[in-house]
Amino acid sequence: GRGEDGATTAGDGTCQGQQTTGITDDAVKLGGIYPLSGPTSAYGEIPKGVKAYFDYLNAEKGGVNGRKIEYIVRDDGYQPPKSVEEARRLNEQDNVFALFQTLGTPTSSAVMEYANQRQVPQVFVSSGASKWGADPVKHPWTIGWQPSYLSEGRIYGQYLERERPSAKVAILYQNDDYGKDLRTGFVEEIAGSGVTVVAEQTYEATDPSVDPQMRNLAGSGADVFLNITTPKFGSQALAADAANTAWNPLHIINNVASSNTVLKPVGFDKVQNIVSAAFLKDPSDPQWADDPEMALYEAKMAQYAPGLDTKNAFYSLGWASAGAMEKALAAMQCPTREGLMAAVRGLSDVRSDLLLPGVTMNTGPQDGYPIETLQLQRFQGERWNLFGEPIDTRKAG
Amino acid sequence: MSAHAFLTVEDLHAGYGAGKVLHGIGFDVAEGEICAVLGPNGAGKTTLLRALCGMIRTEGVLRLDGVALPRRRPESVARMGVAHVPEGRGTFAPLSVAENLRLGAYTRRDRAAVAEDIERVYDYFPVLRERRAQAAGSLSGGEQQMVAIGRALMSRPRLILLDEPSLGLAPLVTRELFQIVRAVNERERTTVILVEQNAHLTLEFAHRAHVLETGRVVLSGAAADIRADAQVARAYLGIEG
Amino acid sequence: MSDVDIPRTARLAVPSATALRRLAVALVAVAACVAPFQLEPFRVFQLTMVLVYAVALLGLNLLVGHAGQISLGHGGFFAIGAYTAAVMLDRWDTPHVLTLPAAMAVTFALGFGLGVPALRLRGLYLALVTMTIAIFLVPLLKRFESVTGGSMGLTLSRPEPPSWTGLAEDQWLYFLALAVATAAGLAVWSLLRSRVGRALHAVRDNEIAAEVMGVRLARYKTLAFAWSAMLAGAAGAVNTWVIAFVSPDSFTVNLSILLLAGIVVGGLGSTFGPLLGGAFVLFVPTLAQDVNQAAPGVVFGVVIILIMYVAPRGLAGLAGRGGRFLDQALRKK
Amino acid sequence: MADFIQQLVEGLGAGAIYASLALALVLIYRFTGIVNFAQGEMAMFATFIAWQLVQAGVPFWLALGATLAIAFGGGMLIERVVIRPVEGAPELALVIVTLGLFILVNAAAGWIWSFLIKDFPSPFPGGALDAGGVHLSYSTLGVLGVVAVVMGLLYILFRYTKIGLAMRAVASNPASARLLGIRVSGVLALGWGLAALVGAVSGVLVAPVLFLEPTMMGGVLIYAFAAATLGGFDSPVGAVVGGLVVGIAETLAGAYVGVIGSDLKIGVPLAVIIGVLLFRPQGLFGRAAVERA
Amino acid sequence: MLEVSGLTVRFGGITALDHVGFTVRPGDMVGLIGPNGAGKTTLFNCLTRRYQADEGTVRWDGADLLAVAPHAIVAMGIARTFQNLGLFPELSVRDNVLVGAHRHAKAGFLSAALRLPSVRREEAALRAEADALLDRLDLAAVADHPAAGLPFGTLKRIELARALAARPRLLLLDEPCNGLSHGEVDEFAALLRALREERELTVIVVEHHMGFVMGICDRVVCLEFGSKIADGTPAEVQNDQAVRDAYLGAAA
Ligand SMILES: Nc1ncnc2c1ncn2[C@@H]1O[C@H](COP(=O)(O)OP(=O)(O)OP(=O)(O)O)[C@@H](O)[C@H]1O
Ligand SMILES: Nc1ncnc2c1ncn2[C@@H]1O[C@H](COP(=O)(O)OP(=O)(O)OP(=O)(O)O)[C@@H](O)[C@H]1O
Ligand SMILES: CC(C)C[C@H](N)C(=O)O
Ligand SMILES: [Mg+2]
Ligand SMILES: [Mg+2]
Repeated sequence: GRGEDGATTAGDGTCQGQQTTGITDDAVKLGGIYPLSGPTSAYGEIPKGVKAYFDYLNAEKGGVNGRKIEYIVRDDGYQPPKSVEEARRLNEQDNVFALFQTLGTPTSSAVMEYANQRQVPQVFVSSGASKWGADPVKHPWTIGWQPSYLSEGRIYGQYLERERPSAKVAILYQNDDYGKDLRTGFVEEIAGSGVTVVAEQTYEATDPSVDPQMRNLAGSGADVFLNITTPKFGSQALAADAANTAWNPLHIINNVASSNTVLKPVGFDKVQNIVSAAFLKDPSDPQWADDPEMALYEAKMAQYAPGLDTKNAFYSLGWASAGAMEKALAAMQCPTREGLMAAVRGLSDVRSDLLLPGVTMNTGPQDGYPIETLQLQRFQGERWNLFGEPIDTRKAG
Repeated sequence: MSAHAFLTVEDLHAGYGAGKVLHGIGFDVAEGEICAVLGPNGAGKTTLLRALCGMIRTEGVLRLDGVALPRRRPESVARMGVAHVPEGRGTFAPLSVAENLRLGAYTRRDRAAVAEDIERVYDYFPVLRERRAQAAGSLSGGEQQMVAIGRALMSRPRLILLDEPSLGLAPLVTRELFQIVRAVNERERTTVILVEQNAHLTLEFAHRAHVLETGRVVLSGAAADIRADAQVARAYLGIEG
Repeated sequence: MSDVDIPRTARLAVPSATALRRLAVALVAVAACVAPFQLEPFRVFQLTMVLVYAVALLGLNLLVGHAGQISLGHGGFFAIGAYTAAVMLDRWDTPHVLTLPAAMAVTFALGFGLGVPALRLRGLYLALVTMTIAIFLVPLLKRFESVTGGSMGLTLSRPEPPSWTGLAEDQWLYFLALAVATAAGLAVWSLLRSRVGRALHAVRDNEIAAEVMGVRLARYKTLAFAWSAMLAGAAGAVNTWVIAFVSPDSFTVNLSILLLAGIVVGGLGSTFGPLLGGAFVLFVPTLAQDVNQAAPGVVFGVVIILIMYVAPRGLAGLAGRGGRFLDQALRKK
Repeated sequence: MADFIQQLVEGLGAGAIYASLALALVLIYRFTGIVNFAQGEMAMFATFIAWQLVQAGVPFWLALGATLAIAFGGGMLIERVVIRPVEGAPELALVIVTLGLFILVNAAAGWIWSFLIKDFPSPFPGGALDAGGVHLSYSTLGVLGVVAVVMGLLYILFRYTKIGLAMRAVASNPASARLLGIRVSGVLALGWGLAALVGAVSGVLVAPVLFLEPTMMGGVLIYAFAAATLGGFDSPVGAVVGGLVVGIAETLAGAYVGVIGSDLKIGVPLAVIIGVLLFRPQGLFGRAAVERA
Repeated sequence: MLEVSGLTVRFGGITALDHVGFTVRPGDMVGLIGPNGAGKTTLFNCLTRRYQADEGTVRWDGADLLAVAPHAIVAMGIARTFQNLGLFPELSVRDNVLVGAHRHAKAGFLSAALRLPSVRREEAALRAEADALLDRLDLAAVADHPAAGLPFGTLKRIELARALAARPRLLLLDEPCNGLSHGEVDEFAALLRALREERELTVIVVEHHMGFVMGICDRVVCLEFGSKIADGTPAEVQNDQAVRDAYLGAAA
């Protein structure tokens, strides 16, 4: 009876019988879901970068393979039931070709069942949870993008095993999937080594401040502090560390909070020599001032999204992921949903703008994680300095 | 004739929401007069007082000392020197008796005189002096009525609207109350509009009286005349002899 | 106690308004049955969610609108209902229908347990304490990961339409929600038109007098709390069927606050308030982003404020006013 | 031992922050009889204004003064534009209006200033007092001091001034208050203005510690509610004591009670609140309602 | 039979009732008078367990009233009205009266929600009774009106109807004539007399309207400062010097 989505199935040749919803010869429609309202609306900045990129692409490059990209953004306020509703709206009302970027773990999880049941591509989920790539068989229609939190955690573990084999570590992490994944990656990595965790504290995203947690950690006598927080709490933790002159651990801050926009309010002089891992170029980092990709980003953002503060790493993240989406669309053999999934599952050493040098996207039928390379960096002066080689967690893991 | 009246009411209509209660009331009150408003339950006496002080929307002419009242909010009317002892008393329950009385003098600036007036209220109602620090809401019904009357007197009003002030007062106090009102009226030339069920006592005491029935004035006259006319008194007020 | 006499407009009950109302009810009932066959699946899904929220709001209305106690923690009961169903589905593969009574039983018991201390608290204090409890629930759900799935949540199955119905999944879910909502609505309606309802209203309007007339305050308040929690729990269970996913982030304190806003906007103490409130909860945020995507919150906030301007007694009050107006207009002819 | 005292000090620091906003909540409750959900967001917005002024080159203290004035005016304006049209509506309708205001102000701030965190200068010198291994930062001292002063001023306002008396009258029975010539709207506007001002003070105290961004006050508001509930919603002293108790309880619980751990530590102040309210339903310092048959 | 003895209630420094004792025989109509603040309402509040007595006993039909839970007082056959009205403003007049009959029904949450036949029967019976009562008290015209917004005198009558709906044996009336005009007071007195006959009521009535009290009561008790200063027939009390000094004034 009714209730099936209105997807038309067509296609010719080898693409016979595949879904062509939302795609024509000259247009392709994508939908993204983000919290534009509510307490997590900071992430609502990301789609502005995406949109600027697609606008640039449409206006100056004629889209992808002659197809202009129409990009629809919906708000779920970071509430999973709302995410499902918006996903359905995008698929059933707006007839999008694919869900490109659903933001957040719980929200994207809620959408995942629907997407796979209805065979809607849910590509480049904006979350580092490991579940997006964990089971390509059961969830063939969903794929993540950024390095998983687990592997990021592992990298910090490896770094310490190498550099400080007897480190005593204090960890602060957000009490949700993201914080736990990152912590788990770290803890699994150091298991059996001389590196030990001596203190752990969690915070809720709704807490006003992490100061109390920071003080409890300071009392632990740890010589390394692993800071697994989102930007606001990242700044708070950095400031608390700096203010405590009696405790001076090696401060490792996770990628999520490593943007210069997080460090600057704390004061660059107070965050010298902290360590992090990155896979993207940070627009607020002066080292990329002369980088052509960054210059293009700056110029086109100014043109297509005037008035925005391009230093905000959420914009460059959006920009970069949109670039990745362009590559995926371009690689499609069949202009169908199936074709898109085949393309995103067949990426081999694909680079897109603003990825760090040495970082590429790679996927395979059994590999659902496009980016798995990170590079360590240390903050010195007013910029991050990359050090060591880019680490491919696939091999290292 | 209304030119010299202190308060003029002409063709006054008022009600609550869709329901009209007053259907064209008209009368004048001279300065310094005690004017009684009588009438059966639900006749609209309370509504009339509410209309006078801006608590409800009205249509028609209302003039106090030459100034038009309609569309004024109760606080402005109060600031023109009108005090109201409302039906239900409107006690500030959590505030002390003394605070309730002080609030009565809210618009006054003369602190020393206010202090004196508070003492005078305590003299009128000695029980309030004993209870002055007690939360007014915990007083007995009659005591709260005394607070409401005292509070109204505290503003040294030019016009005082009394809505069944004797409600819940002991007979002795009721008598005293009428003495007090008369004293204030005589001493300060305060104009009084008095709504009362106790028609007997009221007519004895007021200068003029108006009888309301279902939102209309059905009888007006000098209080003494109405009282003297046994037939009228019986017909309208149920007063025997 | 309150001897203040603020003039208020008498809300007269016009007798033939009942006839009008019956007609309205009949129309709504017919529309409710026909809708899933006429609308697109997505719309059917939206209506299903409206019904889910309406059930929760029925409960909240019973407590706030009729018993005069404020809860800012009903999202918590909703969550517990949702999780009860989810855990049963996840661990024991319980048939969906059975999760509903279980969720109701659990939330009823919890509501009753909380209702006892809540008895001593009034208005604001009760509201804020219930809010804190709802806040506490989130880390609590994360803590017992082995049962609740922790912060990753649980992904579940939807109830499948029996083949004899010939219905699609969305339609089936809709009818399930409609059945629950109708049953809940009728139960509450009957409750309120009985001695129990009058007693609740009496407690709301004047506790002292109610007690003097023999109403056992403690019993009525606690049971009102428990029933109200139970309805929120029922809504939670149906929510789990429909969304097929639960996570602590689905039930933050915002949900509790949104529910309270929903019932106030819908119309406290009114029959159709919960339904209108449910529609508000579901549709207005969507509307807000359609108007201003840069800052949907600005629109949402303004809409809430405007509704309260126009209809301080809620949308149902507005509808009621409209109905009476219509009624009067009709009668003049 | 020193560690324990240090924990206490930290708890005091956190508590003082909660207390600062709780004072604004109490203020508006005393004036208008409602809880204002938007209180924290109004404070945040005011702090952004201060930040903007400082960015524009206005000297810090001048910017602060200007902000307080703007907050006061803004509060009155909010009363005038947003609240007055619903005056006389059921209490919950008003509360929901403040909720709408909360959502509106939060979104507007994000729209105007984005969600990137901003560094807000502290009005207090850096550094700390050191006594027997216990650190007491000047900033914590400063916050405590300001909170104490605001509390004192509010106490005097409520207790000893004519407007304080009028305000209590309005909150208790607005219709009667009008009959006495009290300009109820004026009193309410003043209440909103003052609450916005006290809120702005809170925002300025909070911002240097938590960093300025649109959701800065969200968490603080919850704790401020808890503080006011514990202390009694109508008492400034209660707000401060409540704030400090909540801050200390939470900090000590997070630090010393192993099973609880930092994820569940919010349960401790909650338990304290429920425990206290069961014995004193009106809060520690609140006044029980006068009720008689 | 009601026996009050040694009843004492204090509020802080105030002794609102000071060892008050008296008895009321079945069928009596007793007037309770006294200056404002003498403790009349407080006495009612003790009888209905609103206030906690500090000393003394109250026995009703042999049972110790002071040990009864507040909500159970009405089940002992005692109903009251309030001096300053204790109505439910948002409920219709009929519903106000039906709350008075609360104890004569059994429906609980579950049976009511399921609308069991027994509940429906019970409800129909209650309604019939309430409507009869409304008719009897001349309130049928306002039965569907919310209690808020009716004239004061009407509200007092609704309270009486509500109290009667409880089918009490002992009726406590706190200033029932408030807001009634002369003529209305007489009508009310007649009504009360009739009701007392019909329903075999024992009545204690607090009233400052002396014509009413002296006209209708079999006995009058007078309190002053919480103490009983007189107890006797209306004529005796009226001529009692202490009562005249404290309460009636010379002119009465
Ligand atoms: N707040 C109100 N809302 C609606 N109607 C009201 C309100 N107050 C009074 N009324 C109606 O107005 C009419 C007149 O009432 P009002 O109180 O003015 O009479 P009254 O003469 O003062 O009677 P009483 O002697 O009982 O005090 C009544 O029919 C009453 O129902
Ligand atoms: N809850 C209370 N707290 C403090 N004082 C109280 C309380 N209840 C009554 N009182 C005091 O006890 C005394 C007796 O009050 P009560 O109400 O019994 O008087 P009453 O005889 O009914 O007077 P009235 O004729 O004025 O109604 C009063 O002085 C009153 O102030
Ligand atoms: C129930 C209460 C509000 C009644 C009030 N105490 C009176 O005596 O009138
Ligand atoms: Mg009247
Ligand atoms: Mg009394």
